[in-house]
Amino acid sequence: MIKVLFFASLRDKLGVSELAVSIDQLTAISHETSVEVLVKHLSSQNAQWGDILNSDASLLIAINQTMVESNTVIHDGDEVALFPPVTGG
Amino acid sequence: MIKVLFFASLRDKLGVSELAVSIDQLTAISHETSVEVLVKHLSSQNAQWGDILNSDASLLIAINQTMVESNTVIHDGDEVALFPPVTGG
Amino acid sequence: MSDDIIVVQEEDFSHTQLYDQLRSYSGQGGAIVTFTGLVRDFHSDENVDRETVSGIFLEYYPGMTESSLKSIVALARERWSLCAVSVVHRVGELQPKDQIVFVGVCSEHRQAAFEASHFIMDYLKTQAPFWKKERRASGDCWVDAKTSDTLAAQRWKG
Amino acid sequence: MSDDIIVVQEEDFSHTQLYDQLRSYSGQGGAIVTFTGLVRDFHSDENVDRETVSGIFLEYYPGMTESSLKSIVALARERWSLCAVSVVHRVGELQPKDQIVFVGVCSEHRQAAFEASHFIMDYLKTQAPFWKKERRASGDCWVDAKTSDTLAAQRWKG
Repeated sequence: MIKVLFFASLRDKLGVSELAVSIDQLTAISHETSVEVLVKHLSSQNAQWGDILNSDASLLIAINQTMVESNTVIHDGDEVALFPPVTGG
Repeated sequence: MIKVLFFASLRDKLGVSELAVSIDQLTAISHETSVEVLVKHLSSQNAQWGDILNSDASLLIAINQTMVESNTVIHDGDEVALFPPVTGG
Repeated sequence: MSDDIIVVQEEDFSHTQLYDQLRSYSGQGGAIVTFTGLVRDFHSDENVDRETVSGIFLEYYPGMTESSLKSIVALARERWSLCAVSVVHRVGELQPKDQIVFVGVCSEHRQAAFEASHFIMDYLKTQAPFWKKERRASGDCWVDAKTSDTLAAQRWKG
Repeated sequence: MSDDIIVVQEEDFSHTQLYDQLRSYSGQGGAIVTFTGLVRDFHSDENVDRETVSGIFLEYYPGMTESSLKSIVALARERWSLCAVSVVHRVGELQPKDQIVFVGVCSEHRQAAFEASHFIMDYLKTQAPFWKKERRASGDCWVDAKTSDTLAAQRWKG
């Protein structure tokens, strides 16, 4: 399974903070299980989610708590987080 | 009278921290009573002072507690200070 | 280096204690620079008038936030010779004027202490996973990231 | 502006008190930067090996030193929008690790607070009449001005 986390405004818009995705659900879309494929999978679950995830080009991605690009491959057991640009400090 | 002050290493080398010079002593050298003329006067008092005052091109000058260039004119009643580059902080 | 303090916490921090720690770890350091960020009681950006803010909520990503701060401090230590570094960031509900963040750097020379603390803040602002929600008069609102912060971080590159 | 603290004194200063004052005067300021200089217990320059320093003596020019610090703070206020500025410089006999100087700036944005405090220190180092004599193992010695300090101040020009 892949653990998917959403933070801040993205979590509020999606209405969910955490969900689990099976790696099989991604390989069913593409044999290269990148973050882009995960977003495609999530978008297909719910038209509103699709709008939210695809409308915001500034979304940041972390795999196992390290920032990555959207073409990075996800492996089974990974923790993937999607969140808006950070605003601390 | 002109009040002349020396600070830090310059004071230690000259062996005096403060002295008074009459404006007439400067006009006797030049009608333009600049800081350069004051230094010429002081140098003429004592060969060692001359060596000390003329060997150090980095000496700073303040008239009435404001930094000035060596061609600035001194007036009767002024407070003139000569000191080495500053090293606080 | 093992004495670096990197903490994310809900509680307020003591500026005095953090300064005293930096001073006690100073070693050959003669220069200490501290930065403290406070909660402002208004919101403003280029597009809207100032609006009163009655408080903020700071969210973070437990685990990743701490390791992100550690990476930023490690980057600073690669660039400058530093005796001690402390970073404390608060999360949760904060009131106007509350302390949000502390960055303190001790180094041998002031140039390194000024630059490293500034660098850490610029990177923290754009890299560390914290998100701020403002309690505005018109309702709660997640704060947008600022282009000026992105530019501030970029100027340390290349 | 009238709340600016500019002091030359023999006694030690309280970092806590100075920080708390800046924070209480912060107004719309969200960013506080402090710089503290400490007495180092060694002397080093390009030409000689490190040598132990058992203390320093700081001389100043009463009257001119204070007005010089005021002018430097006024210059900083012309360049940056600042809520509060504090400068405290000690004189007389100091021991290794003693606090020598404090510069604190509060402003609305961190950029101004970092730059203004750095600017004030760079100018203080080259403009304010203070002279340092080190109690070295080899004897008392007036400290030479550093070219690096002159260059640091020059970079704010033009």
